[in-house]
Amino acid sequence: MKKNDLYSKEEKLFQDKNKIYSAQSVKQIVYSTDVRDFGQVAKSIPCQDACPAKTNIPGYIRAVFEKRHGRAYELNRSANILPGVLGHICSRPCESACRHGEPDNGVSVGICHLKRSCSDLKSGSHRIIEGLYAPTEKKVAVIGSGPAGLAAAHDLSILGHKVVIFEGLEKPGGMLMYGIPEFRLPRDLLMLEIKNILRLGIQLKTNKAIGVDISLDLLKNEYDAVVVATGCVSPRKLNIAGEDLKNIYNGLDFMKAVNEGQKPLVGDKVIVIGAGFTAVDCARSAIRLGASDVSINIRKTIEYMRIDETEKYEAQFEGIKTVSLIQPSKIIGNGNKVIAVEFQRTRMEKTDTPPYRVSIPIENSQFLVPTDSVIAALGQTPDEAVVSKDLDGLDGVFAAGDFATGSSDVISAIAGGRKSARAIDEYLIGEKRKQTVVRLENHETTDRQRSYDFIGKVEMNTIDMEERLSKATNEVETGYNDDQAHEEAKRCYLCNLEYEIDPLICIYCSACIDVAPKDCIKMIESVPVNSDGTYGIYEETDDWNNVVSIAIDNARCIRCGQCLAVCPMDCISVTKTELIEIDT
Amino acid sequence: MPFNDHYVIIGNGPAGNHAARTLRKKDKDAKITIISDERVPYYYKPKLTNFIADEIAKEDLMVNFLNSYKAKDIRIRLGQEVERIDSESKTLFLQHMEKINYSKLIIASGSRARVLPAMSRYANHLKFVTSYTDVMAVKEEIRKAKDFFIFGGDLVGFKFLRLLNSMGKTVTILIYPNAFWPYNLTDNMLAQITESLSKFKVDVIVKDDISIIDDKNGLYRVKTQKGIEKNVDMVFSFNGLIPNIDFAKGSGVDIDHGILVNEYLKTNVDSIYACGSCAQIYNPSIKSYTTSIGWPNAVVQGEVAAFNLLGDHKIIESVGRKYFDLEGVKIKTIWWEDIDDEV
Amino acid sequence: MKEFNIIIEICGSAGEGTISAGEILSRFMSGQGFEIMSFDSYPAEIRGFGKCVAHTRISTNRIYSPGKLADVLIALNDKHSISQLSALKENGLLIYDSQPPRPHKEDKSVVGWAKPGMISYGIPLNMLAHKAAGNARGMNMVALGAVAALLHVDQHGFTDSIKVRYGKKKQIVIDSNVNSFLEGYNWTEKNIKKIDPHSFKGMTPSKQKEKLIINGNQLVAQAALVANLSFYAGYPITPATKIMEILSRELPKHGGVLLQTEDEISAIGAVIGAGFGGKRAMTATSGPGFALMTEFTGLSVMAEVPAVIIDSQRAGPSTGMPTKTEQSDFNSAVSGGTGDCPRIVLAPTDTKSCYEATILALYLAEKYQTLVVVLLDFFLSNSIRNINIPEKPSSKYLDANIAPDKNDLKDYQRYKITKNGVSPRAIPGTPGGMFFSTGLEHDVYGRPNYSEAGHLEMTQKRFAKFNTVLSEAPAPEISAIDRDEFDIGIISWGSSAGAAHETVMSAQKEGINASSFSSMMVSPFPEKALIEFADKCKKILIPELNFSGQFASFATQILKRPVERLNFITGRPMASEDILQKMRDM
Amino acid sequence: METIRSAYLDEKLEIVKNIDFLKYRSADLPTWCPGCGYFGIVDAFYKACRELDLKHENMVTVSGIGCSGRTPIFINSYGFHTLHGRSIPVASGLKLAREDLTVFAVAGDGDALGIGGGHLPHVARKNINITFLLFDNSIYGLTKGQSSSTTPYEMKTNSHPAGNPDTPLNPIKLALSYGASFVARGYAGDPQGLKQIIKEATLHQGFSFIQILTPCVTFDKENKTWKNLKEKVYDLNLRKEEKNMETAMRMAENEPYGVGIFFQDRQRPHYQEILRNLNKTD
Repeated sequence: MKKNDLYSKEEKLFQDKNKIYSAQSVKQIVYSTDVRDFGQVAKSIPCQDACPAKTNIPGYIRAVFEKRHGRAYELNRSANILPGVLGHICSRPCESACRHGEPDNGVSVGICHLKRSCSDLKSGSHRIIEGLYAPTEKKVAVIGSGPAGLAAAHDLSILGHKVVIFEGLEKPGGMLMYGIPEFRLPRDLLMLEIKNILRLGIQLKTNKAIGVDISLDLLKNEYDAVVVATGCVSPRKLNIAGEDLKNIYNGLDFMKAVNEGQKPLVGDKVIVIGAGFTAVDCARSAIRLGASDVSINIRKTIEYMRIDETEKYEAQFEGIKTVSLIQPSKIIGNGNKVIAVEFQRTRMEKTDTPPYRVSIPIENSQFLVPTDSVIAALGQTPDEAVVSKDLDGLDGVFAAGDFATGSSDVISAIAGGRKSARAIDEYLIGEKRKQTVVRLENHETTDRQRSYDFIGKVEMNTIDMEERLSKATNEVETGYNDDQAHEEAKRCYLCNLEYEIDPLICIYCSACIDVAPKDCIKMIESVPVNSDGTYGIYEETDDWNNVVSIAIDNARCIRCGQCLAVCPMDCISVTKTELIEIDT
Repeated sequence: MPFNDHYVIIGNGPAGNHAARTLRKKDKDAKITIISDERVPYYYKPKLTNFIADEIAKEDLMVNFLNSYKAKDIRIRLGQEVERIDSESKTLFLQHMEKINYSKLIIASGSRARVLPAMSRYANHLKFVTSYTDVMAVKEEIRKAKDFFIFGGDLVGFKFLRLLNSMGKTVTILIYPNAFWPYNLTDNMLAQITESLSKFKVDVIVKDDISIIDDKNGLYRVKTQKGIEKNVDMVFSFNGLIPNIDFAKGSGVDIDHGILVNEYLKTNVDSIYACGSCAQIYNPSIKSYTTSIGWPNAVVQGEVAAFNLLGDHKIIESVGRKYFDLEGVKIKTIWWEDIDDEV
Repeated sequence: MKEFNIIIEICGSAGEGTISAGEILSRFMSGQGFEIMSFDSYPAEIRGFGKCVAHTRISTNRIYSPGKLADVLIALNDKHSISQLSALKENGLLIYDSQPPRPHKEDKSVVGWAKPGMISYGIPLNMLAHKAAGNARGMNMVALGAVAALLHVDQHGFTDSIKVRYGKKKQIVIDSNVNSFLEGYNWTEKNIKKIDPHSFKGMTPSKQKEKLIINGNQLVAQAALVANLSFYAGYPITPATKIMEILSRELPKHGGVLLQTEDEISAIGAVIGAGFGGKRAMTATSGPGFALMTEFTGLSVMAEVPAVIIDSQRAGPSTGMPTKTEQSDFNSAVSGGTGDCPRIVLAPTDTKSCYEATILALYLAEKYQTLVVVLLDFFLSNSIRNINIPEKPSSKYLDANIAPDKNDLKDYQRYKITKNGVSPRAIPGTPGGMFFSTGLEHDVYGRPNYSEAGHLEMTQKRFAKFNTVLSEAPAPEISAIDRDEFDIGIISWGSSAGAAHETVMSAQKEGINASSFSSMMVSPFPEKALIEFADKCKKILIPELNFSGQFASFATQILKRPVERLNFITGRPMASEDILQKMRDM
Repeated sequence: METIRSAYLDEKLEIVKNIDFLKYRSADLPTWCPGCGYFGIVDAFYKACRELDLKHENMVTVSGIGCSGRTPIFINSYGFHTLHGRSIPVASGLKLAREDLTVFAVAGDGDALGIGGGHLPHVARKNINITFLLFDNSIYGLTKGQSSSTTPYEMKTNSHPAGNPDTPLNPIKLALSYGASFVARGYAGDPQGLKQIIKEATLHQGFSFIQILTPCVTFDKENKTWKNLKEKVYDLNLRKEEKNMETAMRMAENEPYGVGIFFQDRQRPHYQEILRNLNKTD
């Protein structure tokens, strides 16, 4: 732009102003596709950005705060169809991203606990909202009723397609039903949310294993499209001598057995191998099966365990030990029964390719650890016996969830299911029917009080050791009550409110900086725009003749609204920004 | 202005100080800074119990070093906590929101009292004897108090127990087999210890665990799972030490229980070294990562870290004692092996 | 009872409540029965980025000077406190904000500069203030709370004195201040493990009879009121403004009139007008204002109209450093202006004598029908002391005008030649007392007259007043008067005198046999007494807060012998440590 | 589908940069209280300078004592921080000696109408060609809140706790009756409008007087607060032909919060011209 143009533009901005020029950068509700808006949403709402399903977290937490739990539940459900379930067992990438957890900001908001509380606390008369499309007369087969399958099935039938789910096992839910222990996820809740999906007219056929009870080609012919969402079911093997002795389980089978109500024989001393949720679930289940000395053994350091702090603490509390930097090299048996594991020490090394840090075994560092049983929870890979996971979808067969991406977590699987549902719909209809945009709305109040920032995290209520052991299925966490949820909801920074100072009205009086609670308002020279539309680090300055603007850093702002209150020029605007999906 | 190296040392104990000294010896014009979260200069931790007993004065506790910081032109920052490390930009973020740039970093932050998970919820009722500040906080109280309860019982723990006994206090101790972690006491060891303690006026509890501690206006009611109940004035915890390294998390430095370093005390990040009881050192001879405690070890490691930081390739060797005498039970621990407990 | 002496400094940027925090601290400590002296230095910028220090000395014994190095430094603002660290003792306590809202660049935080030996306690001042009141304004109170907890000070007494301080404000203001204090107190008690010896525990000095917590300005105003001041005119100027502010509240209650004028010329003019009307009148100002008044001062002397000017000195010349203390108006006060212009100059030596000086000034001005200048300085004006409630002046001081009697009025000569130079003065309204007064040289009736003899006679008359004035002044203060020989004699004036007297005592401890001399009346000066004193001293030292040694030069003329000079223009009050150091070197 | 944002942050910064007024600022951050109205005034001042394209080396800002006295420190040009109330004499002398310079005199209400009140009539009647900015917050700020010459009657201040006994001066009326050839009122909260006025004033040949309504956020909590000013201040919207003495006087009397140019006499020669005419030797 030429200098003069800009100059005249500046003039224009003030000509079209009525006596007091409004700083509101948005005059009414608008839907933006500008990369900078997406950028800002991504950067200044880190929780939502971290969520694979892009759940509108500030939105539903606000609803919980207003005690509109039903509304909160629906906001969740619009992004993931199993809010209650995820409220119990989500891996919570959002919480590690939460800005309340940043240095000096205290601890992350209990996002997942709040998710749970909106399903716990919603009124009995709560009704589910579905925006149903007209029937399309298209038929889709979904193979697998795990999170990915369910998500795909749900969205497809919303979009008007006829959906049938084929489940190989006796009950639906996949990993949720067979992988996760009941003391973390009550089954009635799981079934309730599954039924909420099936009621859309989705047909569920259980005990129909693909390739065993029914062939893929048959489905290809009968249906306009087929979704393969069989997840990851073939366990990784230890690939060491003695692996096939007795009392050596793989994590998945072990959990399956436990969840089917069997009591696999573990003995007194149990060695669990693996660093993920499954490993911890196995270990904690083993404790409940009467084992007294349970250890989780990992190749890398504790840092690299793929579980969150709560799980770590609960495991610790239940007396489970973690041994790091070792890997099994051999399993020693007496006859056909395992009596010890030979471990080998490892050390960390760097690689140039991801994951950059790996553990490599140290020669001649073997040593023996006696044990009564071994559980190998090394994760699983897709079972490609029937169909290979690299599908292009051209012949109407699509891969979804873990089956496509490899073993991940539940929320990713659900997001994956949704994604493929969109793809399938486009394939069937021949056009995009939905589009993600940023909804911008003027927001008068700031919705927060400064005092909220000093509320400590509301701890989840749990049951004590005796109760845990008395009945293996007793749920450990018992959820928030109404007031606890309300209190915890207060802590959310509502990062979806975007604060902006209009430098064209600002008189640089720095009243806002004076009241700023944190390093959130700065005198800046320039602001770089990254390719993804986010604003880079503001270039600050203390030289009066370089201060181009006083700017609010939305990635530091805690929405206390004090700047708003003191600004003499009313040049600070608050805009509510939400990612939403609309029809194209 | 000519660029000078800035060597920063986190920790003001034996390791840190000897590292700093060595660096200064080798490099006359580098900028050297020691950062310590303690508010007092370099002192002898091992003598803290004697200090409580008033066997020695505050002056005797101090390693006479104060002026030598100035003499050696070593900048010392006391009472300042490192919050995190950004190894990319070589920046330290201090708790009071100051940023410090370093060219080379030595972590010698030592260790702090370990609190067992089962007791973590009562942490604010527990007293410790791990730092000068702790001691100053309890010294007077101990003098006044009569009844004591001790959980665990590591080296310092038993030393403290004997002290209390000599002061004529009544003491109850609940011994955790893993208190002397990472070593796990066997049953007959426990028996021996109980035996040797019998010569003192002390109730010994074994094979039991804490159930509850509650605070009734300064008086504590301690209850064990087997139902033993005591009303005491002070509750102490002696369950060994754990490396003091929370600030290093997420810095890109490999951390397990302690900070992982190779036999040259170098971490996986160039320009960052670690030594003393906060480090988990690779020992080629036993092909394992091990942690060492004890003053002499710290001193040697501090010096070695400094030498290697300046480009040398010294391999660390322990100067640990052949064994520790735990109430007559001899425990061989030149090196700690199989760190098998959760930090 | 144990001897106890602690100096607490609060350092912030102006507007952070640094000063009021210091005020509350001293108010409370005085209530506890301690001797206190507190002194603030603040910048001309009311807010913004100016440095600002509240310095409070608390002791169980008499305090002569504010003292130099602090035991405790409360850093409300890192930038300024870094430079203030040099005023903290080597083993002093540093209390700093451990969780400021904005990050520091390297070496920009005060704790980073704390020397080993200093003990630094980090308190999240800003955060706690926000917690207590939703904004950072309460930081000062949080800090006080922290100190109270650290030094084991009774928190309830403290909160009471906070309530007193903000008593007139809205309840919310009081609450947020009290809450901030408690936040700081509780947080510190809970989180800080104390390792320093400083403690007020068991430090309960014998409760003296009720004390007055007051600074020089307030005392001047109070004195003026008890001395029947009935007219005040003034113009705002640091550091004298406070006097006007107090009188504007109090004077009307005493039936007096306060006039805020458009400038200092008009102020002194109005004062002389009121004086002409027979009323006691005064004005207060500082260097630049005093310069504007110069022409009128001549009129006061020439026309023999009573006038009192309080000049609270600040660093000059010109606008200079309005918030820094200095003793550099000596020359212009004693001999400024035009012509042979004798005027009385009083220089109070401590807070309490500001009271006496003011009463004396109004009395002398009226009795001797001339100009009296009272030299305060920024330090005397603003430093707060707790003193015994001063007693009312005897009636002699309240009405001193020599009115003409019947004989005089037969043929009234307003400027009649008398032995002491004072002629009976008729107040307008006195029948038969009509006269004409002028700034021109005049005869006994006041009629203009330029004759050689006349000018000489009248000039002598005006100077004659000096001969008797001296007898009205309080005797010079001389320490260790009993002995009759000294190695070093310190001659001091004004606010430096306190430090001088303190030095004499500490000097004795070091085996230096010294004494000190100071006189409240500096013009005319008690020359005889000075010479007597000087004769007892081997060496003479004259410390003062100006560059050129204005008083030293003045004294040398009297003593006719060389003297050692000690001059500071740091903007800080005189410190006995510095004088003592100089004495060691002598 | 497009957003109705006036502009995105980065665009706005570009615009501000390109207005290119920052060069008229000095490097020092102003030390006024956060929220002070003076920020609005200097903002307008900088932008006016920019639009007039004044040469830094050819402009001088002369100030007296008080918060306003610090103004020259924050302007990238010559500046003179003189004595209390004396900015006008110094500025006058400067302008008469150096006609080529653009001379601004700034002063607060106490500065200009109190201690310096004696100078205003004469600079006005002489019509010396300087631009005079009166920062009128109706209080003494630097000495901490005493009554000034424009403090409202009965308002409580530190020097008049019982209420101000003096009737405030009306700066506009004064300037008019003193015979100033350019009289205007601006508002710190409307930098755009103020900028226009300052431009006009600077271009005006003769003594131009601008009273600027501005709050003292620290010592005035009841009179000229941002809140009050925001409510009360409005634009006079005077048409050219209305700019005669009668209307001006009437408005000066009745519209204390109207902003705009009250009066301007373009015909009247300024002091130097007068001198030149009188001393013409033909």
